[in-house]
Amino acid sequence: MLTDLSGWTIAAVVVLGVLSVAGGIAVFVVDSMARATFALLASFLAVAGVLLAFDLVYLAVVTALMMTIEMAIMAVFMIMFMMNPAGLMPMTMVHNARGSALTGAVAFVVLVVGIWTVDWPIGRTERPEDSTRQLGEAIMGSHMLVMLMIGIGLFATILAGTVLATARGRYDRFGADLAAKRPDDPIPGGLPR
Amino acid sequence: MDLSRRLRAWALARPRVLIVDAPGTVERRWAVEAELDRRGWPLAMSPADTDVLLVLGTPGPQLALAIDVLWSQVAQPRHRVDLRATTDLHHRLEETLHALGAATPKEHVDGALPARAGAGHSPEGTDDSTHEGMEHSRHEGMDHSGHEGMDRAGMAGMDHSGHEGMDHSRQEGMDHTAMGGGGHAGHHMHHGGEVAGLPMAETAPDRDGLALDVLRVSIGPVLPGWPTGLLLRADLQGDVLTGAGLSWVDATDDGSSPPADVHPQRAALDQLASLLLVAGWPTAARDARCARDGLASTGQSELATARRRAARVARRVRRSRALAWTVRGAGHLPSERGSAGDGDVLDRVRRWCDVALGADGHVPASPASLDEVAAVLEGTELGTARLIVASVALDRSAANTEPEEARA
Amino acid sequence: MPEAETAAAAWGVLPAALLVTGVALGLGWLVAAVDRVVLSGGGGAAVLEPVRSSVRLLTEQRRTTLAPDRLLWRSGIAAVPVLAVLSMAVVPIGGRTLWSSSADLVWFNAMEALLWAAVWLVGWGPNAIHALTGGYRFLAQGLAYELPLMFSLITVGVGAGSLRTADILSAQAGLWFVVSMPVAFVVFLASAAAFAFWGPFGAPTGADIAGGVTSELSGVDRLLVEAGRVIFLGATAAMAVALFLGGGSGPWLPGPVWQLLKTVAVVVALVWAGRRLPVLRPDRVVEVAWTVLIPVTLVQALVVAVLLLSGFYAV
Amino acid sequence: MLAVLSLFALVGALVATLYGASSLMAIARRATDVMPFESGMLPQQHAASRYHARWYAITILFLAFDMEMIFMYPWAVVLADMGVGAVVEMFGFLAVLLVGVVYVWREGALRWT
Repeated sequence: MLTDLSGWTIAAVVVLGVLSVAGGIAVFVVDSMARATFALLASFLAVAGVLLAFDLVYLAVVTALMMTIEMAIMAVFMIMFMMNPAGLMPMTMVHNARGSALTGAVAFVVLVVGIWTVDWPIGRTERPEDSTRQLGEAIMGSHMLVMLMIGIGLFATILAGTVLATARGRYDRFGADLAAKRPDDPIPGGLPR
Repeated sequence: MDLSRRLRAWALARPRVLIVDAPGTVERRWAVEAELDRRGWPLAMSPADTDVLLVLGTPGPQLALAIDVLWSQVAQPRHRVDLRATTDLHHRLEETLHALGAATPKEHVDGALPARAGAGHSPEGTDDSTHEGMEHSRHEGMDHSGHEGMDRAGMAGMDHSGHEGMDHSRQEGMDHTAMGGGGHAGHHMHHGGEVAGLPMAETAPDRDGLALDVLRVSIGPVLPGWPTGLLLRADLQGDVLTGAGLSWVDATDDGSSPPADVHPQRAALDQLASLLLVAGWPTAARDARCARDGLASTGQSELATARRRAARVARRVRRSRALAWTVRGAGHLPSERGSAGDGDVLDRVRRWCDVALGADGHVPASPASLDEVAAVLEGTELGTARLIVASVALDRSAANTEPEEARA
Repeated sequence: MPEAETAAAAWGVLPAALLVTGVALGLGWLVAAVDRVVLSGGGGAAVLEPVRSSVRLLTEQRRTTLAPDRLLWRSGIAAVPVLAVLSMAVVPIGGRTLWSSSADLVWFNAMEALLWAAVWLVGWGPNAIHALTGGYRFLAQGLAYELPLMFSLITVGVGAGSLRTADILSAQAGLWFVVSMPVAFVVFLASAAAFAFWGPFGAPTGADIAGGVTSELSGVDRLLVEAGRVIFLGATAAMAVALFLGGGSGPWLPGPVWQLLKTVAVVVALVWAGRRLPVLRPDRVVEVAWTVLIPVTLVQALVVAVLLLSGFYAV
Repeated sequence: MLAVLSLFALVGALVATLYGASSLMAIARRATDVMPFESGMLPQQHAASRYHARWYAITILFLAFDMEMIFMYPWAVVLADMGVGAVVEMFGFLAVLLVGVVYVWREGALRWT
């Protein structure tokens, strides 16, 4: 399995793997919400780098793309709602250090034992010429049902998230009978309604 | 050595200028802006963007403090010009270029550049006149300000930064700030103390049901496209202003002098220029400035050109759908005073355009009162607030235009 | 097969990377010069001004503020130009891209998406209210432009049946994509202005917040951010030429010359049109982006998909 | 892969060179230590606080919509082979999400609070 890969790739994977773990640790070491968020992003970007080293370009790039946007949005919420966003006051990112350390150690041991004892299947198929195309074929073909389910799930997320997040709804904007011509909003938008 | 000096002189041939116009220097500012536009020297947005700090007229004590704070925030190479008259403008600007190009770090640190004839301040502001100005400021600030704490903080910072002190003694300066602020802002103290000399923001409920941090901020007295000397103190919840209060710095209530009698068309174009700058339309702002400057000329053909130019920019702004879309609905002022200042930002922009067109005998919209404007700013987002302030005519009719001379 | 056609393969890795960097700087200079000419109202001498400003910023002292988040601030500043140049890796130069993969368009998209983090960090770092507001404005603007931009890129991918720049170029041998996807073309260029926070989408650096994210930057820090902006604009103009205007195709003249001419034309048109508009404030843009732009770009994608299935694009 | 890596190294070196050039050419090598710009006044509090973003409701819609991009890029590649079925499926999927957008719009969540 490893023999398919060049020495450079293995070196890159090792370095990036260490970086991603270091980023993950940094999340809990730094005492600023902004730094914690972007340490996590650094970790994800290192993972994207690992994928790139394996020549899974689409997955790598899409990981970087999605995670950057999501971490930027997460930073907004972290800084909005958590205390001490800039880490100007001393604080700690961890609670219940002993219990979590124990849990973490156990999980680590279980996973490591699992990784080294499971009889992993050996890839028999040829590496595809174009992994993006292969992914598309999978999504539009055999895994279409999954995608449709995700679509419904995302729709439910949009609705539920909006209901939970907003303090005002259409009755606040257009009146109890929804008869107002122009909505009553604190900040007007780009459209008349 | 010589090469690097020449390189710097070349690089600084079009320095960015931050203009601070003391009250009563409107026409002087126009003359200066005309000259800067002619030379292609851009206007700076902030001290970080500044090479030349150009002070027009004689600032009052509080404005002088603000200028000193700004000056301490400008990175080297930098040069400060105090312009009391525009007669030798060309000469002074050439001198500025020379000073900027000749500046070396050593000279800057030592403040050893010789003070030039006619200049109140050396480029580093370390000569005696500057010191005196600062001592003077301290007294005035203490006597006349409703915000002694902050003014003292400003002054305390300046005691150091006037001598490049920000480099080595920020900590000390900040301790002063904290002490100065303690008197009027004692309620900060319970909030977990201070970090690096500044308190953290406090928490307050918001109109959308969240209780997040609110930040005490000052908008003004010196910002691009902002009436110099106007000070907006407010709480920012995110970028939404609450508890806004407007005042003029150096305002005194010893009688009112009428605003200088300026060309209404030029005044309207000036108002448009600053509004367009705030609205992020630099090309239109440039055209408005250009027309405004042209209207000062005496030659018939230049005047006709300037009129055409004014008409063109006014029509362009008036018809712009993008501008209408982006400013519409903001800043409805109550209309109890009849026709003058009511309507939203867009209505006021269009009235300025009408005056700029010069077609009818419109007088510029009569000035709005500060309290009225402050009430409209309540709950607006920062960008909208800037547009609202830029769209109304504010003058210091209740304030003395030349406080120092009046008191002297 | 297209792997052999990359610039790296044709000219060697290092020369090709050097060329791409050089072209990126050239494009940045082009955008800055045209912008300066438009802003100052003419005058050919303005073309030297970007060089002058760069030297001035190099000789200027840097600043740091009270209690900044120095690490994040400096990372954001350095990331802006680095991302801009990296996005050039999939922009064809003389018909060849530096790197070719099965997801070139996504690469371009990802480099731009990383700006979300970089620009926000530049605003967050200095612990200053104007910069902070600018950083948040950029994210708000991102919520508006990101999806229309993605849809316009996907529309191109649908038309070519590939996300590879080289395939997209060859798919336009018959007809330029701009003919069948004008909406995607306009949205792509408008998004360029949005992610380079320039012109009508310049709210993150607006004059109303004293320059926003750049309000605390001086010296080389400011130079890097400004350079990143103009390189991104230039790279997007060059990419627009490749994606919609047939790249180097054209009669009589050799391909690279055509490509250069088209890129210059796109840059001039973009800057000229952008500077004719005031800043469109994010709070207004967001609503229109979701209720108008996204449906319109989706209809554009649908039209292209139907055209593809009806054999309009001779793949 | 190697090409991208070398481009990254090159532009990284360029940035480093610019910083080096700046420290050689700049009139003062050390950065000046200033108070944050607050239009002439000294700041009264640390600006880096719990910033109240006014558009947080939109982010939820955005993230949900953004997820679907993961599918749409590969979809574009295989569309020609898959035929009409793929178009119907993808745009059906998008139509569901657009219904969500309409709902959010009517609730006023596309406007800032």
